[in-house]
Amino acid sequence: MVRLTRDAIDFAALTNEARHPHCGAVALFLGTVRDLTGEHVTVFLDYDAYAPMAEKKLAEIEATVRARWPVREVLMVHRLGRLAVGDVSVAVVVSCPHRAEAFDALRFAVDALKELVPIWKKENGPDGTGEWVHQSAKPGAT
Amino acid sequence: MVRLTRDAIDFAALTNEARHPHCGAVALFLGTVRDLTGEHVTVFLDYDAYAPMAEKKLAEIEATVRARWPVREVLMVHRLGRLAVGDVSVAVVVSCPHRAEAFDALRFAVDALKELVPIWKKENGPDGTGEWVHQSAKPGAT
Amino acid sequence: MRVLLFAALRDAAGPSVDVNLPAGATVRDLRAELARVLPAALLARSAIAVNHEYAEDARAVREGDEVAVIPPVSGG
Amino acid sequence: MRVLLFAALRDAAGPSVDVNLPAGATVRDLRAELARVLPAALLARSAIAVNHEYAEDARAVREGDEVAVIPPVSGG
Repeated sequence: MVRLTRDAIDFAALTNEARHPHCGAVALFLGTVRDLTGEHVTVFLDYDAYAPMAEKKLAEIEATVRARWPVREVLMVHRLGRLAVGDVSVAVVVSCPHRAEAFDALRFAVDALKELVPIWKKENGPDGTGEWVHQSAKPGAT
Repeated sequence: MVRLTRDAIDFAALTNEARHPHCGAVALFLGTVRDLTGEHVTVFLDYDAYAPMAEKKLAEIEATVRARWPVREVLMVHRLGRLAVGDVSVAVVVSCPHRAEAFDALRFAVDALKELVPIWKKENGPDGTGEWVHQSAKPGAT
Repeated sequence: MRVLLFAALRDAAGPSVDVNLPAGATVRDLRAELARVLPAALLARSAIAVNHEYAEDARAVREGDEVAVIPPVSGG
Repeated sequence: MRVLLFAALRDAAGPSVDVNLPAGATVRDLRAELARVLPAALLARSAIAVNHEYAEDARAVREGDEVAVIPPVSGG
């Protein structure tokens, strides 16, 4: 299951949704809004997405995770809109029979999300200025 | 923070406890009781511990994690007593400024817990028989 | 052809730009046209998406395709 | 000296066993004594803990130490 949302992410409900009697391991990653990036102070973030492509890419990542690891559930939810420091911007949870698979699958999913999904954040500082973050390399496989 | 408990583990509260404005990454591992181990059916588990040593080992793992990675929080809670299929037996959560550190620290903590902490589980099957699980290698550094 | 923009490119040039491309044009041709109206440094670090898929420079672009410029992403 | 037992060893021999060790005895000597009363195969795969720390065979064991046999663990 993948989803973009403008509402707060209920990570506990997502985690419970991933639990299953066949699975001994559940692994969750939360991205939360950090107040400091180096010297740079963030007061709030604005997240924007190219929504139809973002949903397609998230679904492709889910499919890849399912093809590579024996996951029961893989749930990826990314929040959009304005977020305050400490808010959860993204939650990814996987459940697997054993822990090594869960760790590997979770890490792959989060790394792929950060690399491939067309979502952008604007860091807004205490002086009223805001800047889109474009630090990563050119997106995609090219 | 490390703890042994006979009560249900509130992983959502633990995860929220780990969140911090300086941290962009929170990673959680849940061990849950599996109904199947190979062909072997489990109905419930009994967990026992050598409690004072288990708490000492958990505290040592927390200290090692803190020494190796820039974690803000590392919380490890293991449940003891009788658990049903699907119950959470262990929760480990870490928070870090960045995700790579959080993944590495979480995995190290969980692996060390499973290797070093004197806790044992007895798998109880549908026929009323129970068997202590002693599959791993000789514990400790020797 | 309308090309969708996001993030800093949207701040610079609006939610989309219109470019004229001849029949048989490729993503490479599209990039050359976009370089006239978008900040070159960020465009060079951006991908082109055609119909919600990252597209290589040699890919053909046709009328009716949904085309977007994808600056370096920063989700998560 | 009282030695604490857990899990399958406890099922086999109770929560503890008493062993007699001479002054200057080591963990190796303790293992030899325990082999008389505990299942040998599981004992061989078990660690010895002295005062809540995994102990090497050469470590001395003294009256007053808290000593335990730690079979392969299965927490988590």
